[in-house]
Amino acid sequence: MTDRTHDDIPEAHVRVPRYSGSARVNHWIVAISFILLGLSGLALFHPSLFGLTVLFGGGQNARWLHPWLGIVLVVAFFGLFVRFVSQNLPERTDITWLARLRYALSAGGEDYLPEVGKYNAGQKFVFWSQTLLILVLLGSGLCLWQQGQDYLERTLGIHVSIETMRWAAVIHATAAVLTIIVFVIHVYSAIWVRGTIDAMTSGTVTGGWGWRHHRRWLRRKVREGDVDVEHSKGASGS
Amino acid sequence: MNIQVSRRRFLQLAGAGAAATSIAAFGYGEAEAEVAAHVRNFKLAKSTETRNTCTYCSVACGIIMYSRGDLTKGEQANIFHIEGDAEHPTNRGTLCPKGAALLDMVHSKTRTLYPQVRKPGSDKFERISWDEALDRITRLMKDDRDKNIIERNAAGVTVNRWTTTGFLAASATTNETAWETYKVVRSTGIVAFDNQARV
Amino acid sequence: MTNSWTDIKNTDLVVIMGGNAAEAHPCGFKWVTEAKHNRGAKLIVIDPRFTRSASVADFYCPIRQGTDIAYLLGVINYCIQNDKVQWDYVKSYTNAGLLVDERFGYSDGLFTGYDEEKRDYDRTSWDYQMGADGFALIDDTLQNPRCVWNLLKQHVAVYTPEMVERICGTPKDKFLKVCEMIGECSSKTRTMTSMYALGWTQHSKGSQNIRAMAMLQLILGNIGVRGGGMNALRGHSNIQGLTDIGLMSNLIPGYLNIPTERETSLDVYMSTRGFKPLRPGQTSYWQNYKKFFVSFQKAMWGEAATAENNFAYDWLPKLDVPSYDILRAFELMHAGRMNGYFCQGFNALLSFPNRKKITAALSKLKFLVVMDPLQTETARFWENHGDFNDVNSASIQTEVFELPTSCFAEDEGSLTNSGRWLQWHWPGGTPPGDAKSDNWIMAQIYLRLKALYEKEGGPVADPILKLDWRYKDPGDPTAEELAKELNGYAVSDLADPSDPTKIVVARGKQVPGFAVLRDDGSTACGCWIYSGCFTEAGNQMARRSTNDPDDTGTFPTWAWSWPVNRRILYNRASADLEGKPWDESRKLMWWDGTKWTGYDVPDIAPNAQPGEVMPFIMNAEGTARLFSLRGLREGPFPAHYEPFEAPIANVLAPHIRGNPAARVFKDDAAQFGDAKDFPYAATSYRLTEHFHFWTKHAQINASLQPEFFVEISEELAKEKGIVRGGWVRVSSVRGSIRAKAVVTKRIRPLVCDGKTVHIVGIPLHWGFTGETKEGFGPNSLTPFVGDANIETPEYKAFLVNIEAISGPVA
Amino acid sequence: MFPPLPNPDVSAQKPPLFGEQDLVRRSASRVPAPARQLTPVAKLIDVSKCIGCKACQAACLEWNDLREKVGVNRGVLDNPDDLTPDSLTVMRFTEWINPSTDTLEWLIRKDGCMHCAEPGCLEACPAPGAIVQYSNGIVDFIHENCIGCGYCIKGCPFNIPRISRVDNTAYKCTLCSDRIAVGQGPACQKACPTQAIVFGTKDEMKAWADLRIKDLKSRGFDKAGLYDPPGVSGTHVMYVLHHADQPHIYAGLPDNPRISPLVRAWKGAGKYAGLGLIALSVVAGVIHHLVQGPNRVTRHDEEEAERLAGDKP
Repeated sequence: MTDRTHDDIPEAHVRVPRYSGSARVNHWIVAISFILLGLSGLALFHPSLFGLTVLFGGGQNARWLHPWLGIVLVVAFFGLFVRFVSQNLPERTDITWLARLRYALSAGGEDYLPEVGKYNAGQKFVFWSQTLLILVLLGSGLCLWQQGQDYLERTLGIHVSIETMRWAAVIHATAAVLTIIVFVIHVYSAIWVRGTIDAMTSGTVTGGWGWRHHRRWLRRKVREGDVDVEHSKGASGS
Repeated sequence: MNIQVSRRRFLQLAGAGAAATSIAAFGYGEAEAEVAAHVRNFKLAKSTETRNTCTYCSVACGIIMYSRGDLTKGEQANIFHIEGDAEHPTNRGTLCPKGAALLDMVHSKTRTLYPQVRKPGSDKFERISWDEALDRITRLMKDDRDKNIIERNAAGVTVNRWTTTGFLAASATTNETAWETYKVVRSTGIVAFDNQARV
Repeated sequence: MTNSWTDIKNTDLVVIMGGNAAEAHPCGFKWVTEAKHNRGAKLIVIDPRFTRSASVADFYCPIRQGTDIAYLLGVINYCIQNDKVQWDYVKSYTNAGLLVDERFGYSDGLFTGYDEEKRDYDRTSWDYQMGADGFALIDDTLQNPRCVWNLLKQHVAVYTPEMVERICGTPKDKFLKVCEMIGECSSKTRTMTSMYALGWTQHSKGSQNIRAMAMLQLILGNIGVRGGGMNALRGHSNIQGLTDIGLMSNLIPGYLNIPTERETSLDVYMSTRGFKPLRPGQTSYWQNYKKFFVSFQKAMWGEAATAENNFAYDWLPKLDVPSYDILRAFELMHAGRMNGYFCQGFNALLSFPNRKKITAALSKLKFLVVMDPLQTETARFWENHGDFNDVNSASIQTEVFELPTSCFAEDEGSLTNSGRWLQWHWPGGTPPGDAKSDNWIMAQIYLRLKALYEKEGGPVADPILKLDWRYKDPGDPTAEELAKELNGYAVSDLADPSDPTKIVVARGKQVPGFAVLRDDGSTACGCWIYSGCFTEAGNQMARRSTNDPDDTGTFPTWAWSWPVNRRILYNRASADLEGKPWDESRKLMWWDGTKWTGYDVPDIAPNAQPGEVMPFIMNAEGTARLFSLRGLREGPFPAHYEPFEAPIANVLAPHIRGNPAARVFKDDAAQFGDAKDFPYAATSYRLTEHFHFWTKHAQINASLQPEFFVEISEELAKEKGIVRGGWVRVSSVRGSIRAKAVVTKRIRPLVCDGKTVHIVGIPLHWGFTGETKEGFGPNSLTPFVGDANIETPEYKAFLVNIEAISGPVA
Repeated sequence: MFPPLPNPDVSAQKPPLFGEQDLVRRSASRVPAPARQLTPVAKLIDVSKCIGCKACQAACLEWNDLREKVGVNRGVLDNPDDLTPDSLTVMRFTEWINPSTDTLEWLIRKDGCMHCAEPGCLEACPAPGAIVQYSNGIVDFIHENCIGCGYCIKGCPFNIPRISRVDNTAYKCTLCSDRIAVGQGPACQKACPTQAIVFGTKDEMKAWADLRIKDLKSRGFDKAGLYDPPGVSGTHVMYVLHHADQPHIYAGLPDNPRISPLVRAWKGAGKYAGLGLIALSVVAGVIHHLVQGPNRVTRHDEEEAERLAGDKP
């Protein structure tokens, strides 16, 4: 924790590509559909939030749109899943990372954490929990959605009983709450860890960001030559 | 009947109360965007009532037909609801599943609308006018009657029997139609005369 | 109905047998539930199927269809053996004591006088022993072995509970339970009512089914009393009216008869009518026959019917056969001896037995005219509908007219209900398209026919040309004009017979009732029993007063009831010989010392002395008949005969097939099936969701019961590999149909004469027009044979085979 | 006979006898306590008098201007075989062999909305004002406010509401609120030929039921009784059952209906807990940020990165 400067953003001469254009598009499709799902879902979840249906042009539309957004999200998320799953496989270091979660949650605590690859254990948690929760939301959502029920009956021969629907409703709501919490964690992390959002906007991060948060990943990128170095500024600053 | 219920009292209870209260007084407060709770308008209001008898079985339930338009005033009338007549001693306003759906009989998609004829060997009906239909029918009747009526039997007794044309009378026509039909059919000498009583 | 719907609430025991009131007459059945609720009345249902009536019954008793007579004679036997007889009633009000002709007898299932060749009886021995005074002999003590009571006792002795079980398949304990419940109603203070319908009439011995119950009701003293009676639940809204007005080959309005060709003159015709009393002091109301007949002729032909031409007696057709009923008509048609046919709102193709024969018969017509508010199958019998109507249109040369008529909602007039109430109704809607009223159509046909005869002349033109047709608009007589004719009016001033200076009814005025009708041509009356319906006081049928003194259910000022606004027939029998009500709590008519009084119009002269004039004034004896003389063709007592198609032979007389007196046409006899090929006992019926072939045109009803099915027991389903909701083919000698299978616990196999009998139930509401799915009806299967007396086809008992099939072909 | 109500007065369009001002419950929203209490009404269905004629079904379709499609026969007399958005009531037929007498009893029950005093549908409904309860006990759907989510189906302990695929709103029996609002009884009740359905105040109905139960007991139905289930605080559609000890034999009438604990959990504490947790996670983030400040990259980090990149050949 030496020479931390809080006020000025360090000049970065190295930029590391983190997400390709298509990955970013994919992510934002997921993100937007997720938000819309959240808004429309919450509108139906609690009366005090019913006003959110205005955003969709009324309750009927919100009700109608929600499951279709869900389908969009599921498809899009599947794209993300395929892209990122190999980077999200658990590793031994994740255990150490998690064991030192305390440090992970404090600014600059990385110094006490093992070097991580593209994703740290926290991000992997987000990845896997969202994967799981989306699957749960999909399954329970189908049971709650008239067209979904038809689909289950027609293609799989599954008749959704009302008791099943009731369970589905509880499960869907619970999973939704959890997925929103994970979403909050995800978004907050992106905000808290400054420089992260660049990854999903410009597609690159600074070398320093890579060094601090995903050093092993950075090393690999450097090894692979997949970094942009601004030579005019000089390579060494100290 | 051990229970004595004043139905009038019921009527009062079901609806009345603080008469001054109005929907407006409560306003719509927190729910301005939503439609206020309401019951459907009573659809029989300002309709024309006509007493009739159910056309089906011979319990002969009293019915009230509600229409837009009044025949007694020379208007076209379209019946839009039929309900039991509570004053009728037998049915007391009740109706069976047939009677309760009488409206769908009146407005059945398969009602006959125009005189039609199917020519010999044809596979379809053709629309004709009433005059064409009636003239043709009476022509056929007279030709058959003139040819086949038995005026006297072998013993010379006047029998006036027309056996080659038959008439099957209805079961839901009025007594008056029945009587008119009886007169016409009997006057021709038709003997194969029957009605639904047997079936 | 001898009583009315609303009177059923006064009963203690309802027996539904030969009918299914809850399904076919739900709103009338209400009064059964009222009797149960208010009086603790019990309901017994006796039926091959556990019907919706049975679902609310106190006791359900199974029976094999077509064995009702054995069952009922069994109950009568029980009552006689166990002294469950209302003795005062039986002795005073029935012919129990009258002595029967010595020659009369019954053996081997036949009464005396049978002629196998003619399938008919010489009925001369079916008579009373007559005394020198011209009256029938009587033994009031019922000791004489030839008295009706003892002959009856002897006749029913064979119908023991064991025999009933053997014939009917009814377990003995259940039968005895029913006997016990019915037997209780022999008490003067308990009544039973019988509610029946086509479950009794649609048999080759339908009339005798009803007679058997009527006899039981007499033995229990239940005729003429509140909460009692024989209550025929008529099927159609005005079938009672059409019967009353006599729209049948052999009837004249008011149950008078069309002459036969043997009745060569009015005098000959009258010689066999106008019965003299068979017992001293009796009314024998048919003595007035001529008044009614002449008044009818005057209503028909007005001024053209004169004393000189015997009131146009010759203008009536004379019959060469007992009747030209529908079966005979279609037999003639099938034989090519009928050229034209009119169906005024009647779906013959689905209503008459042996549909193949009906189709073939209609195809031989030169012209067919169908007047109907709905598109009937009959009007389209020539139209190919695949399996549902497999005909070759091109080969059918019939010219078919379909004339659109208005329906009930669009016309005015009266309908006569089961309880004989004539109720007026008013039009409330404009008819669709070019639909016209039946009145208009009949008038148009008449006027055009008349014009043709006027123009061209032709044989026997007078009856047509001189028909009394003095309506304001001859092209469209109004209901009121016609109703006034039915009621009758004075052709000339009617003088008081006891004081010729006094005019009772002035010329042209409506008569107050049939009591003033004359046989001299001074009165005209379309239907004497309807006389009083539209008097100078106005249209009595349009009355709407709900006044019901003492809550008896009489409603004397609601509409109008024939005869003379009488609500319960034979009501004088509600009181004992002295005129005191049998049951004070249920009194109806009583003698107040000078006259008959009570809640109803007395069924007897108001001043007829009690103890002298007996209640059954239409009978020459003044009493009801346990022994019906020559009234019915197959015998003065009912006897058990199997249906023409039965799963077992007649146990009592194995050599007799069906009813020995029923008419069978030759070709049809060859089309009877046997149990070895068609082992299952089928029956047909209505369902509560539908009315005949009409409501399949009503969308709501179509959705409530959309598709044709047959009902079988779980046992038969198992035996034949039939699954619930699966397809079956049901066949008889005469045809085959396919249907969905309703497999139910409500039908159980019965054991009859040691043989297991499976029952197949076939409802009747489907065809190939309307909103329901296309389907078949029982008439594709049923035999072409009718009741011996009135030719009602045997729809309720026939034989079929059934098998599972994979589903509709193509 | 329970005295029939007089024929309707059609002379004028009169304002309904009750409305918004009489609400005691309103879905996903609150209502002020009404100024007056209407007399609670009830429909009593006497199963022992029911002949299964389906007049109620026909009258319901006709009055409500609904039409059911023409279906097929499935080997039973029930048709349609279930409630639909158009068929707000159906007869359910059960052929039941009474084990104690070994005789067949054909149990026929008219199914439809029970108008629970504690309506599960209303509890579950997320759309404000889509389901309302008047102080006379009628639970009604206000279609303009319905969003068609189907939560009412999950909330209902009797499996009654159905969603229309035409207008995507939920349908169920309204108890003919439009008729009751002019002093008439429901259409099914008026039609019922045997008065197996009667209608009046809830007190009258209970008294009438007592008479019916007495009659049934006199006929040997010892367990005859009234079905007015306390699990939903009673209903405004009640049954007289000949075997009140086993409601389930009547085509699965719930023995002890109540709003499912799942629905309670979901629509009750659950929704607060859920929102709470979400809020908590947000708050946690804010606090974390306040305490920890942003996690920034340092110049040192950048230099290290540059160094690393520079090391690259």
